[in-house]
Amino acid sequence: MNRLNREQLAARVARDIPEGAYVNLGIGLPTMVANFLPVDREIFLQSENGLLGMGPAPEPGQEDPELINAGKQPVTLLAGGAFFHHADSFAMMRGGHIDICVLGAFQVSTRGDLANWHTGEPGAIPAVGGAMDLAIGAKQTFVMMELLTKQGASKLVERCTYPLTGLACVSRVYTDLAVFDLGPDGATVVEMVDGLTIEKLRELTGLPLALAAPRG
Amino acid sequence: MNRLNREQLAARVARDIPEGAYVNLGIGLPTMVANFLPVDREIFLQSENGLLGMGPAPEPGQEDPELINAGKQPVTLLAGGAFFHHADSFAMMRGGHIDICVLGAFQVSTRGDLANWHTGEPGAIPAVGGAMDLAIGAKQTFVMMELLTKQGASKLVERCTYPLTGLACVSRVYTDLAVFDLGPDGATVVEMVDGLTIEKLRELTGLPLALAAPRG
Amino acid sequence: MIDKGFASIDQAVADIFDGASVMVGGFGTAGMPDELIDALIARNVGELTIISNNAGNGETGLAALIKAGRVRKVICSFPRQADSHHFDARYRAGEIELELVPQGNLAARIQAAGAGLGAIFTPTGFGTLLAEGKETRRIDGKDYVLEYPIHADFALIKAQRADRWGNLVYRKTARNFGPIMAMAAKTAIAQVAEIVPLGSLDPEAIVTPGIFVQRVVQVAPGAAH
Amino acid sequence: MIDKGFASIDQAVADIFDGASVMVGGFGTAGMPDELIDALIARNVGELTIISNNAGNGETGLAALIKAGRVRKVICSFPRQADSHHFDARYRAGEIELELVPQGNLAARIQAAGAGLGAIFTPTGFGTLLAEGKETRRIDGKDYVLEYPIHADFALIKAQRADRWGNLVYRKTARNFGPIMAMAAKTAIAQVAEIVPLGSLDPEAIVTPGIFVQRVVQVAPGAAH
Repeated sequence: MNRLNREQLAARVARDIPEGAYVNLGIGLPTMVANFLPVDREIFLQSENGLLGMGPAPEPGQEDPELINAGKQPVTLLAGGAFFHHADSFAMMRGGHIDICVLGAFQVSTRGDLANWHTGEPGAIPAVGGAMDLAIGAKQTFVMMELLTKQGASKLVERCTYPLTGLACVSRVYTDLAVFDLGPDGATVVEMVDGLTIEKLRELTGLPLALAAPRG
Repeated sequence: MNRLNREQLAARVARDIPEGAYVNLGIGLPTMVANFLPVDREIFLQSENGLLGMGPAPEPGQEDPELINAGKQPVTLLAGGAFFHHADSFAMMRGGHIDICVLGAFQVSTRGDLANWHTGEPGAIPAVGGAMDLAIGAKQTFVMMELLTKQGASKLVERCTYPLTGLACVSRVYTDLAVFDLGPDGATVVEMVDGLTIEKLRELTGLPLALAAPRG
Repeated sequence: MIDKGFASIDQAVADIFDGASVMVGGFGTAGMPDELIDALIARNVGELTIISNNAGNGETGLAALIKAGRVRKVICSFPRQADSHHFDARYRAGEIELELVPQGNLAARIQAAGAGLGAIFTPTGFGTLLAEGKETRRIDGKDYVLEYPIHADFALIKAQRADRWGNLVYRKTARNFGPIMAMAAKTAIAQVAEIVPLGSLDPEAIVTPGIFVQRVVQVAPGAAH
Repeated sequence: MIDKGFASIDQAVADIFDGASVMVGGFGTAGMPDELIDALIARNVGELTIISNNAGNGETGLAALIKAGRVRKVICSFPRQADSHHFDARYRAGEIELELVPQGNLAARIQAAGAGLGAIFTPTGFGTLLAEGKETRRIDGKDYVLEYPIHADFALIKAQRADRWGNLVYRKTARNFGPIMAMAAKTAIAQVAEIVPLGSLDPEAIVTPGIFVQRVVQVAPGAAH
């Protein structure tokens, strides 16, 4: 069974982002997707701290502490990029102007509920940032994550046990083992890594997964 | 009895506008106030169609059809002026950032209700523009008007009979005969033209007007 | 390569359909996208809902669209003007529905649509005819009216310069409703005086980022199309 | 002549009082008004309510204010960070109250305050812990939470250039919350790298018109005060 590594997973997500898409990449693993976007496609990266047309990391020594992304890493601005304030930035998100948002997750339910902001552990200091706005705002919210926890539990679940970020907001989940489409009728397996079967995947997740018809 | 003419009335209002005030002058008579603002005071004129720091009318031949005031007359922009969009412009108003708004009126009630947008005549096509936003948004709303209609009826009334623009929003009324402060307790006469008495003013308006204590 | 520039103004409005809701920028004639409206008139679609501050002046622009009988409903703040005779006639004949909205509420409702809000409590209009039948609420001792966002299928706006990504800057008070209408419409179409190379607009001074603009078309001042 | 420029940063914050609500701009360290915060710390007022995206990093800025025990409550979206140990300690000790707000709701509520709205229905947070106990409503098939505006007595923000009327332009992503906090506070105080003569800022490119700014103070990068 060929588990995708982080780079392969980022590359897999990048493949599904079409030219001209307005995209917000969440903090952490999703940020890596930027490195795999095909150079022949113009794709607009938005960062919710107020920039659109985000470019790659600057050359060493060229960092500008006032030009950062939502993960507070130094970035650059492409020609054609723009700056704006936080209310306009989240209007882009909440108003449905972003085509695709890619987020990490602790858990995703088969109908698309997302849990990615808080483990709910006693004593943990909660912090939400833009997670809830990102989850429900974009036209499509993709999640990328490893399918199983280190303990082997499925993070794709019937019902999230962690505190929710948003309800029925995730349309697609990219994992190291398979890609799933989510919706009111549950999860459908769109693709699997070589050597994996739908039966094995059902066993790993404990879910009654449907299998998408093969594409023409 | 020395009725103030339109220029005198505008000058009287202008006298009460302090340096540094952010002011919106309504369409019509209030626009004239700009001509009488003391040149030694910096006063910021806002026009709700998107400019702050409005200057006087341009020299003939210098008109720019894209630089107009809310009355759609050509204006100029002072050094230090700024342009902005309509939502930001009305945020200035509704958010209480404008210090003084000066409006005309059909009627004003003694507790400060304003009627200035619609005569309510059958068949009249209604048009409100920014009147309702202006009426209730500024820190202080001044009205300037002739006290009496051509038929001799008082436009300062116990209760407006025309459709309202806003409730309890006018704090002060400047008329050709007297200046009134309005509030929950009714109208107080702040000043009268030479030759007018409070008794005569009560008779003209039919209102139980209070008289302000003379200023120290 | 993404290029939102359209070669012809007719193509830019080619998919505006019968019954569409169309925002039209401008305050009086400043910022009025006359050429886009002319192209829309030429398309011969009807039953339009127009969202704009005014309802047309004289014989051109919105007034011409109304004269041509293409408009079913107008949502605006100030329809009645000295030279709004085409609107007046259609309205008096019962051929046009009017939703009158205070200008600041119009702006706030358009902005709310662009920002994805479900409704807003605004103080403007409370206690007046224009709030009749609407939900109200007292919040912190002040009275508010509940108003809903205004979305549209299309926005026709006028800006000064654009690039191929749809970034826009405006000119003076022609800016007015342009930026918020671009945000509130599914398809925002901007006519501009000039399309400039990518990177020539100052990223600090772009008023409407391209994400809010789907099409731009260059219109030489006064040019026929 | 109106000159909103203050000669010293200490004077600019001299009337911030015990128990005041203070908005603090910045996202991480970008746009954080460090020198204004230092001046506030020097004033020795307490029981402050701080509205900011974060709750301080490391040892400077907001973190130092919290360390000094001046903060009673924090309204923010993201208090917990690798180096937010001063907030963490005070919070765990029960010495600081936290109101956690999704970042976009924080921005929208601040903007609503500046714009004079009474409340807004926002979709963000619906069905989550952060909407518990809040009024909700289904509008056009979508669920929303009712959220109230966030006003403040003061806003401390950082901009790049100002003129004596308080017009501001920002620099890159340091803009973030500055423009909307200036609108939402009774007294907005901007530290800027440069105060330029009136008329030198492009009126098309002014981001925050002076009406929203009460005080500006020039702070040389890295200067002591």
